[in-house]
Amino acid sequence: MSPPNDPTPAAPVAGHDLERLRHFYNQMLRIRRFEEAAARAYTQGKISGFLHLYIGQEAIAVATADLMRPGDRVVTTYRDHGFAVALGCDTGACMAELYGKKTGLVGGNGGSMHFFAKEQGLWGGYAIVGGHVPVATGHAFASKYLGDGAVTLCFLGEGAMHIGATHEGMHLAGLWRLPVVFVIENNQYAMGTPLRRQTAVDDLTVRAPAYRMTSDRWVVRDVFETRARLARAIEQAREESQPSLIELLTYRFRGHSMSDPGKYRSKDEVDQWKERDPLHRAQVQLRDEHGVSEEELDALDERIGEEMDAAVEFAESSPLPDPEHRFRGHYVEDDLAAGGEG
Amino acid sequence: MSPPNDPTPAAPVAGHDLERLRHFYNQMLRIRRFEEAAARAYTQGKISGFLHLYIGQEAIAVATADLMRPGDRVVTTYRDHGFAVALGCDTGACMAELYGKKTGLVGGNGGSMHFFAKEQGLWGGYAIVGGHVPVATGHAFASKYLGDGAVTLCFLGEGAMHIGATHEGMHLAGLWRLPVVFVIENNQYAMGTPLRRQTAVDDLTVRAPAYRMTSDRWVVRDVFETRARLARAIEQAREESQPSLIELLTYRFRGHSMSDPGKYRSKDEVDQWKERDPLHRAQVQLRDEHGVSEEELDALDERIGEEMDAAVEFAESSPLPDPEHRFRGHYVEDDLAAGGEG
Amino acid sequence: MTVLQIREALRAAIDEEMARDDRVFVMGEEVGHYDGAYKVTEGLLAKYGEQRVVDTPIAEAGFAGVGIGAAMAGLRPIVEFMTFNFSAVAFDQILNNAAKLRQLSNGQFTLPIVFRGPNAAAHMLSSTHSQAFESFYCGFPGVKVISVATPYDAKGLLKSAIRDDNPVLFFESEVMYSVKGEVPDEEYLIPIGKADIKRPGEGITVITWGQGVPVALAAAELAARDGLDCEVIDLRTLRPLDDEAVLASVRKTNRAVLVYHGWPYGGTGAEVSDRIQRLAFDHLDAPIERVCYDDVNMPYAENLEQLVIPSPERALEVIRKVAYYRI
Amino acid sequence: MTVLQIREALRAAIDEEMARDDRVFVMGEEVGHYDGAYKVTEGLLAKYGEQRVVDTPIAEAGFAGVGIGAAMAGLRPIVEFMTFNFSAVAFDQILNNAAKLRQLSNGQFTLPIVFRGPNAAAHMLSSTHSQAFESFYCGFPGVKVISVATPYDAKGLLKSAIRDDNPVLFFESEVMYSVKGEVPDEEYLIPIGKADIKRPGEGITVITWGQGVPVALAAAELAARDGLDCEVIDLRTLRPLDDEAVLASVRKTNRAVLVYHGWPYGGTGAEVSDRIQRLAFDHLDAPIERVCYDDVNMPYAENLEQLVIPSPERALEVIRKVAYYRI
Ligand SMILES: Cc1ncc(C[n+]2csc(CCOP(=O)(O)OP(=O)(O)O)c2C)c(N)n1
Ligand SMILES: Cc1ncc(C[n+]2csc(CCOP(=O)(O)OP(=O)(O)O)c2C)c(N)n1
Ligand SMILES: [Mg+2]
Ligand SMILES: [Mg+2]
Repeated sequence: MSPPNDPTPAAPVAGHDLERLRHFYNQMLRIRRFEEAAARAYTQGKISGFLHLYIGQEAIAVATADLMRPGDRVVTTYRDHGFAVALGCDTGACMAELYGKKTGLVGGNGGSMHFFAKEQGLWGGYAIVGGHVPVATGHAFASKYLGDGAVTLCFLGEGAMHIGATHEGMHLAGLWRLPVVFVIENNQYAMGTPLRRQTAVDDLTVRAPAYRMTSDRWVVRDVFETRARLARAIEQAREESQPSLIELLTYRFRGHSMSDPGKYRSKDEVDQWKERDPLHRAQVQLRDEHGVSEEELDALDERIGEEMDAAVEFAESSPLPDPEHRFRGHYVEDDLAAGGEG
Repeated sequence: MSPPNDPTPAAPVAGHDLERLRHFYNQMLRIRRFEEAAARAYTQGKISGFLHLYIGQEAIAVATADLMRPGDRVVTTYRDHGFAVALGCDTGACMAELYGKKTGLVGGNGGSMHFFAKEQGLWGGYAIVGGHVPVATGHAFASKYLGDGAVTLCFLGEGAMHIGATHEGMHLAGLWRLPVVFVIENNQYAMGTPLRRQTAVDDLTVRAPAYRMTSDRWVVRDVFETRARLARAIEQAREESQPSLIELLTYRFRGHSMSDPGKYRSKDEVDQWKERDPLHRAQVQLRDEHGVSEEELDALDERIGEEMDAAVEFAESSPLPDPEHRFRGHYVEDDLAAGGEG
Repeated sequence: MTVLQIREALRAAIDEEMARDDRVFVMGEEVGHYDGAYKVTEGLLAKYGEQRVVDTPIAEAGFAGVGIGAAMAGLRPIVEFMTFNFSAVAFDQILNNAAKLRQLSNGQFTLPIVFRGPNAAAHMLSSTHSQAFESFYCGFPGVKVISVATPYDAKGLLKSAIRDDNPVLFFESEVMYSVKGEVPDEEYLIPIGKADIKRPGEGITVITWGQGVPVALAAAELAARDGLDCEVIDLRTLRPLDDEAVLASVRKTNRAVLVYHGWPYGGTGAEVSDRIQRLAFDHLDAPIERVCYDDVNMPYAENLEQLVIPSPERALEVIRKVAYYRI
Repeated sequence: MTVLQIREALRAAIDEEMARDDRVFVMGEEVGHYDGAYKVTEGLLAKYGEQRVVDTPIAEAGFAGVGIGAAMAGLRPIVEFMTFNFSAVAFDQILNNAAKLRQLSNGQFTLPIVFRGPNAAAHMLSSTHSQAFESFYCGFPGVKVISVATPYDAKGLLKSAIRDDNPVLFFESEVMYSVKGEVPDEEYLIPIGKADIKRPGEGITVITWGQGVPVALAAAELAARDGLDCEVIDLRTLRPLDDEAVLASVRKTNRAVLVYHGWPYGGTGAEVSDRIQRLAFDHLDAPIERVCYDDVNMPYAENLEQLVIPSPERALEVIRKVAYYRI
């Protein structure tokens, strides 16, 4: 599937200042380098299980993180590393989780698909397709109930649009006008299935009116544009408790997970999408519009490389979870009895 | 909820000949009298369990039955007596099923909510809201696979539009272009919940485009009009394998089930809808447009009354199921071993 | 003491806990404007308003998930399934979210949520509406499971369930909502995880819960006429099981029968039986027997349904068989 | 004889049955163009085309229901769950439609449908993707349940399942798809409902199925070094259970241990244990013990997962305990 025509042209967006751009670029690159390091570890057999990479979609997490206020929440799928890094989770803890270590983000209980970092606003990566949508609606329900002014952002793949839980969760959010934004990361494929074999329509926001939601839809090419348009939806959720359905046209450059060679896509198609890589675009802007030097860019990349090396080093040298840990976490009182170690 | 404005005016429909009208009237009246008899038996404690009456909605089943060709199927909810009677099931067997007798339509296994009469095209009454929608899609899938030219008609309450199975079943039908017609019998309430507290929208056919279905929507006032508009959807399913979503605005004059006093509706509202009762309209037409006499109408009603008395008598005098019957029907081989008695 | 129906006892528990804690709310189909399909929540909408008594569309997976998400965010939802049969469409939410999210997040979230509603056969509702769901849910690490049979237990355990910080599945019975019994006027809680001896005895242990309780007690009456002295233990909490209460009785009587509503294959009944043979093997003088549903889909016809459902007479027969068993 | 992987044996069974009967078709996520998430259906799309190898969107309740409806209308669907974990969202379709519609319609419809896919833990997939679902489905009257552990059984039983006129749940294992074994070149069927003695022995009965089989066999090897002679029975069909095979062995050995993948509370394991104590009470010289998962949600970390999953060593310990038990 080639990149669709953008429903609205990607206009240059205001507020494009250098500091901002540098920050976004840095964050996108950190996600990419984190995942490249994870992929290497996986290939070396140091990580097992599933590993779904976010490479190509980083701008979404970075734009989102920039918009979040304290108390706001992100709920997402198993493709969750990008949000964790963007939201400020320690990359060492993230990597240690992939290694199934005691020092991991969730102590080795969840692995790649289940990053949770409540303090950072990451309310979880979920692995049953669509199953998190009603949960996110529930967070928004609580916000409205408590009047805490928080917004919940629920991310899902386009493949999740065809399952019941998604329908029910979105419908309840629309019926009750809850402060939530549903963001479809339409990366064109659900595993090996292209959009046209998944769904009867091209434009997934066609469902929004059935849920009394507003909608928006664009190609994710530019992190600023993505930030600006997401901001409108978030504001609408926060100020008017009006939920919305956003479809982001994007692409994952890697296979569905590490075990997927991605044979169902042509090199051409992948290359076409790579030309719109928001990370690449940000790099070009830094260089061409802001005169940032190659050296500076290299230095940045190197710094990030060091961070990721350190993350890997931390993960590798961390201890395994305590054998007794497998019995913990199920019931509140068990953890209390075990000294609150979680 | 007062009767909504008809999206299109109910024009007099051609083919309104006396024989037809008489037949439709007869069938609608048979359903009503059947259910009134059932309700009496329930009140007398002779029938137990759930009993959901179709009174007020009869025109839908009657128009449908008139359109079905051999091989076509109706799949519906627990509110299924109307279809059974309209499709030609023996009212004695239907009544005996309500009594839980051996001679019942399904041998006393299912009761009111589970009328099945494959020969007559009734592929079942289902009691888990929305659970039958994918099954109906499956029937249509088989028709397309086998090329048998049959159409499946799937009826559901408007309350079933908000549950996952309905979404999944409809979506697959649209994606695969299966020969099925989904008919929402929007009787304004799901149990005690009026439409406005069930859903974010007024018009449920707003979902059709998301499933690549065509749609239609009208107030069921006239059995001819209903027949004519349903015919278009059925033909489209049969000829073009194009599914559609139909919303029929209708009303149940009784409570949700026998145990529901229906206190959530005003007498006024019920009366307003009763003025549009298609059965009443047909009677008026017979009398005023075709000069059918009061006596003839009374005689017809009396004949039907006798049929229903006989049905009750049959049900009451029928034997209970054989105790061993509870072990039958689960596995094909058990029934074969038991001599194919089912 | 006041005499209340189970329905009223449940309502009182909800009402008291809602009054006590603003974060407690009720959600489900027809719980508000209709006052509850079985009137458990009658009057609560009028008292607490639409924010705290939330009518939902028919979307069990959706509103179960909303409850879970709300619990993670600090509320204390009581989610009513009109009957537990309809929880079948919310199975994934209970299995994969309610039961797992605390452990999966390594303790970052607590999920103080109660799922409640009537369970098992009522009267002529046929197979899809007559199922005993505790057998499935008891298997899930991460939840607690309760089943009540008296107004006293209903109130005391529902209050404990609402205050519990873990997900609790709370099973009631449609045909028992009108059963009456004494309930203290002052506040009380019944601890989760404790069985109750509903009838002390020395001869044979009869283990039961939920709708099985009146059947077991009636069977024990019949057995008493035969000179058989049954000890009837109402498990009340099915997860975690009160092994000690069961084993103490079996060590004394050396014989055990289970009486309950539910299918025979697996589930809670088989688990209790297995624990007894495993943990009291040397004390057993007879095989453990179970009196439950026939292994069939519940038929609608009244005569067949009565045969499928355990009766005091059928239970008595099995009690006698076990009591008189000689190796 | 040809040496095949389990994956290939399953594929051969599907292929042969599709060639034999036009009404047989395959449906599921990624079964066609992707050749199957675990390559069981590799090559079938190329051979049979899109009509008979149907890729679905992610909608398990939807396509399970479509399969059920298609079966009622004369087709013979093989519905693949990418893993049985995802059947949780189709629970209602299996419980209330597949298992009930024949009986509910009083025999008007037959439902020749197979639901198949990998089950239980694989390797570090964490809790939502490591669950053993047979325990739930075995409880449903109206279905048959099969679990296979060798290429021979996989092919012979899958062919029988496809030809069976009842709904069959067919459990495989992701980590065993590559296990190799001999499969006859000529056509054969294995009857549903028959256990298989995977290792004859006299000392103690070890009952197992699915992923438990290699663990049980390895444990039996270890036990043999200790002079303990295990008879390892692979149940293969879990519903209906082959009571006679189990009882015959226990009557001989007087001791039984179960080894399987799955949670301890209830389910198939507890059922088998209960049947043994009930039907072979007088023959038992020791309590029946079960070696299965710890009663926890499966952790991701490899060391923890290995502790939760039954190992030959853990099984050996329990086998010794039971073998040396003296009243
Ligand atoms: C209910 C369910 N069915 C199937 C799966 C297996 N599965 C995991 S991810 C995936 C594809 C999801 O695609 P999409 O929603 O587009 O998200 P993406 O992976 O492209 O980000 C599938 C089929 C699952 N996890 N849950
Ligand atoms: C999944 C599920 N949830 C709840 C119920 C209980 N229930 C039965 S009928 C009904 C109302 C259905 O309303 P609607 O779909 O509008 O159909 P109507 O009864 O009005 O014909 C409810 C809530 C059920 N049968 N299944
Ligand atoms: Mg995708
Ligand atoms: Mg309705």
